[in-house]
Amino acid sequence: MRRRIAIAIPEMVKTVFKVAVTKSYPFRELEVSERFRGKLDIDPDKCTGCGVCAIVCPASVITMVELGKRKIGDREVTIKRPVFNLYNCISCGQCVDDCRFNALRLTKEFELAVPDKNSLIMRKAIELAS
Amino acid sequence: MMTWIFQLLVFPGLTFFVWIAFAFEWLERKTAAKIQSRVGPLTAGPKGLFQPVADYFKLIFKEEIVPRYSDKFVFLYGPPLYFSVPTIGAAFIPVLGMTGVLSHTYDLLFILFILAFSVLMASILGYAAGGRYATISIGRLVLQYTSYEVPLILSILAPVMLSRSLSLSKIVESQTNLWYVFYAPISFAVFLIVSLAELEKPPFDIPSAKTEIVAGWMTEFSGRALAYIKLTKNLNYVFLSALATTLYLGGPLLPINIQDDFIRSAVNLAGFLLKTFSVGFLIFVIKSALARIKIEQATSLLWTITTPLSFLQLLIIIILR
Amino acid sequence: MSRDDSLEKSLKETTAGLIQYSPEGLVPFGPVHPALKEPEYFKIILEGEKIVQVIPRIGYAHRGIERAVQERTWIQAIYLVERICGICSFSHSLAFVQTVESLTEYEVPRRARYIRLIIAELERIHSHLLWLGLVGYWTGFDTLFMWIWRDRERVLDLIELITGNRIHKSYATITGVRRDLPENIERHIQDAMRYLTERVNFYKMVVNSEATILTRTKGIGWISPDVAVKLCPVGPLLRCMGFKRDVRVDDPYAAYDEIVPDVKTSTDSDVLSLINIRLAEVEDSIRMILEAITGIPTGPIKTTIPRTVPRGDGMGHVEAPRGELFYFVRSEGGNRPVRVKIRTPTLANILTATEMLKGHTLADVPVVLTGMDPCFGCMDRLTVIDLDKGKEWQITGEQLRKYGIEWYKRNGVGEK
Amino acid sequence: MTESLLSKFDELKNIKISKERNKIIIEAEPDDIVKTCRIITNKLGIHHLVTITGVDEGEKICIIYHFWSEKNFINVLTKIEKTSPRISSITSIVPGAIFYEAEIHDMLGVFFEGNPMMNSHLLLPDTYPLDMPPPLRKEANIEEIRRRMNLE
Repeated sequence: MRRRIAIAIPEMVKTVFKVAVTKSYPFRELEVSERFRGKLDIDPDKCTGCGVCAIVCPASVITMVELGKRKIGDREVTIKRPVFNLYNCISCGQCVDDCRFNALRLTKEFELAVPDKNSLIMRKAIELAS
Repeated sequence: MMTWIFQLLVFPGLTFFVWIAFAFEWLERKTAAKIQSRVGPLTAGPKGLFQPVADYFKLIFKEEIVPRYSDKFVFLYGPPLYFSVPTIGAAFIPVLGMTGVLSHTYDLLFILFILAFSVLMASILGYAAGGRYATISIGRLVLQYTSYEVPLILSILAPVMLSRSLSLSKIVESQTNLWYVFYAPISFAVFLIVSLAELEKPPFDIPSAKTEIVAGWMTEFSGRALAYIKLTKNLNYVFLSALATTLYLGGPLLPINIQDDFIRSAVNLAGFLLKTFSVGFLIFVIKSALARIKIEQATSLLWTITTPLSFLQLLIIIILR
Repeated sequence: MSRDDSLEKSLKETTAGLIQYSPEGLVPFGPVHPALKEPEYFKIILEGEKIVQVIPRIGYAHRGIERAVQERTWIQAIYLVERICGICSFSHSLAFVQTVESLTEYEVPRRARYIRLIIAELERIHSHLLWLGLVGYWTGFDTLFMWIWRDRERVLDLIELITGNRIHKSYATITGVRRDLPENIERHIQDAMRYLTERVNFYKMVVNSEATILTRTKGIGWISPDVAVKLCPVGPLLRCMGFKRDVRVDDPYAAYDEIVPDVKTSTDSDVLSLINIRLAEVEDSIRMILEAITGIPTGPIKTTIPRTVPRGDGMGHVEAPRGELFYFVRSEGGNRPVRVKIRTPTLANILTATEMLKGHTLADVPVVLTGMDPCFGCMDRLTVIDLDKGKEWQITGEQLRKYGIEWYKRNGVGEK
Repeated sequence: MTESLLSKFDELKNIKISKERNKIIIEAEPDDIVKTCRIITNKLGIHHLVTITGVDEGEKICIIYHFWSEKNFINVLTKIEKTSPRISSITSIVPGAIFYEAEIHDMLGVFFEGNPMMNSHLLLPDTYPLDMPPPLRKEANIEEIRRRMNLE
């Protein structure tokens, strides 16, 4: 191809009249796609406390907390519920895949920067159960 | 006397040019943003107009780190001195009428001295700060200066020959009928190219090429000193655009005949701003469309292309006169 | 001196020079430097502007992933290895998953193989465009940089649409992929690819005719193929020397046996040929994605995901955007790997890049050194720091301030 | 395939060759490693060393040289004693191996005779305690290393 100088100028002029791609994000809401993997959410009604999510989690976000014991028939069963330390969560969604009761889901929320990271500990399931 | 000090320090001297420098930076950032499909400064002032001012004051109040092995005296007091160089130069530029604040018969020589002195100041500052990046940067800066000085002087020589004078006022005066850009277009182009080199803008931003030597000779500066240096670079920008306006575009004069003194000054001011910003804008556009070249390529470009071109222009002028 | 002897001597100088240097004329290039996206340190020995020797010191982004993988189950390991690198995250998970699959005897469904190809090629487009934008940045052409990164957003949006995240895709799993393609993705892909084809043609025109870019890239970074091949480079760096090597063709994985890539080579072995090869690969990727999306078969996207893997040594490689990415996995039949060894393309290429730099000037460093598209995060993987799960680093602003004041007092910096 | 390959290695004793899918595994003695690699590069004409892997197997350290030719991985596998982990370097034959060997030196403490980078760290920080075992050895205790390096 021929060697020329300042070849990008016509395109520059064209770009000036186009709308800028920058989104004024904090002032206007940002759209994310339908499948976006954001903050984890649990439906406490559906959770049975089986503990599979705690086993599969690659980032050790989920710890099972014992809430007490209950008698079912003649067996004594420990009631457990998960606590989520969401500040460690990598949003991979493996717990969602493995949850047999569809109690978990990933929401579209992504604004997870907080001054106190303890506010990212999700205790929803315990609060409902106890 | 008071009027003279007012002119020197406030209008059309120091303060006026500092504000234009801020406006230039805003225009540069906004133009670059538009070209690159971005939005640029947005929140400080209308359309982000006060963003450069805010940045300047932010830098002023930041901590100043002095390297242990630097020459402390020059490191601390050099930047204000560097700042004074284009400020004094700007005082020679005619803004409101035919004459600048400090105009005299041979002021163009002094302006050439100012242009050389700003490079010298930069190298002194870089050596005072020390560091390997600065050392390499100054080597490049001086080499680049030696390459562009000859075409710079030759391109300035064209208006001098056309007006037969070394005074900026005379040069402006003799352009009332037709601007010298029409007599000497090649010289004007050479002057623009050389301005890019003097201002360390692409494709000649070799002494401060950030992906190679970080910030060149400015690497060690921070806080107040950096604020001064950045402002000075913007002032240089304004100074060279204003110089191009004065030498080739008829200075502040517009082809309108007005009798009233005050209105004429206002119109001249508007003309000066319009032309200076146009030249500045032209430089922004050129620099946005080019990549950086290497120092040996820059040297050979400046010596083998711009220098003969300026000679050619002078030859044409001599033949036609 | 015969040619072989001189070659031998040059190589000996390369290897010996890695530790012997004089401190005069040393220019530090990194660990924190505007030309490098990631922390890495290159000592550059100069004579004037000319480079005599380049000494890399790597390990600044060392995180201990190879050890950490050993303490995770096979499934958990996928999410860890894909975090080795942000840009080629799918290549990492794909290489790991394929290596494990070669040990298990499970068949990957055909639809899953097609989907893997689509994501891998989208990733290649995104990586190559990112690199090309950075070429603009390294040569001081900021406008080109911004334009290309703007266009790259289209690919990232597509990836987010399919996998749910822009960078860490978390998409591959053993024996398949985790999610099916969303509905009407075909239309989105075709729109984006049409736009990208147009843009890539424009960029091709710009880099091949803009004089200032040509002066910075044409003939820069030349290295004799005979010398270079002994240093075992991979990927576009090898292809720009005329070797037609591509894992996608040599050892087809995913659906590359059905949709065959067209491997482009060049004999110029300079930065310009690297640019052109990468742009041609982007065009080829666009073709392959369009072919795959129209001819995608129906069926399941994964079979059973095994919890344990039979005993054995597995080796697998994929063609990541930067070149051949190699995984070695040793299993002893348990639910976690015994040893995972990762060889990233950057570690293979870095020696060639330092060799390429010799004899050039300092101004060529950013373009040549990063011409191989380095990813230092990939290169330095292991650590001893990051394993502990219960413990977190926390430092408050007050502590940081205190530390800073003490540091300044101790070192006497800033006092007059 | 295996026989024709074996015939190329006739000058070496104690060599075992097996093939599984596209993996050819050559088991060689540690002393023969340079010779084996020379045969691979000179007689077989394979120049592309993919990488070198080191695995701690408890008593011994297993070092695997992965070569890639046309359609096959050619793996040269050798085992050395953990008590005296020394082996000759192949950088004279494959210069590209220098970083791979240095990496194993860092991570497993194997000394490659003839490699110029054996006196410095490649990946590990300079502050890594010298009396600690290298981090990928089985006996390396991560808590201990972290404590010693003041990373707590």
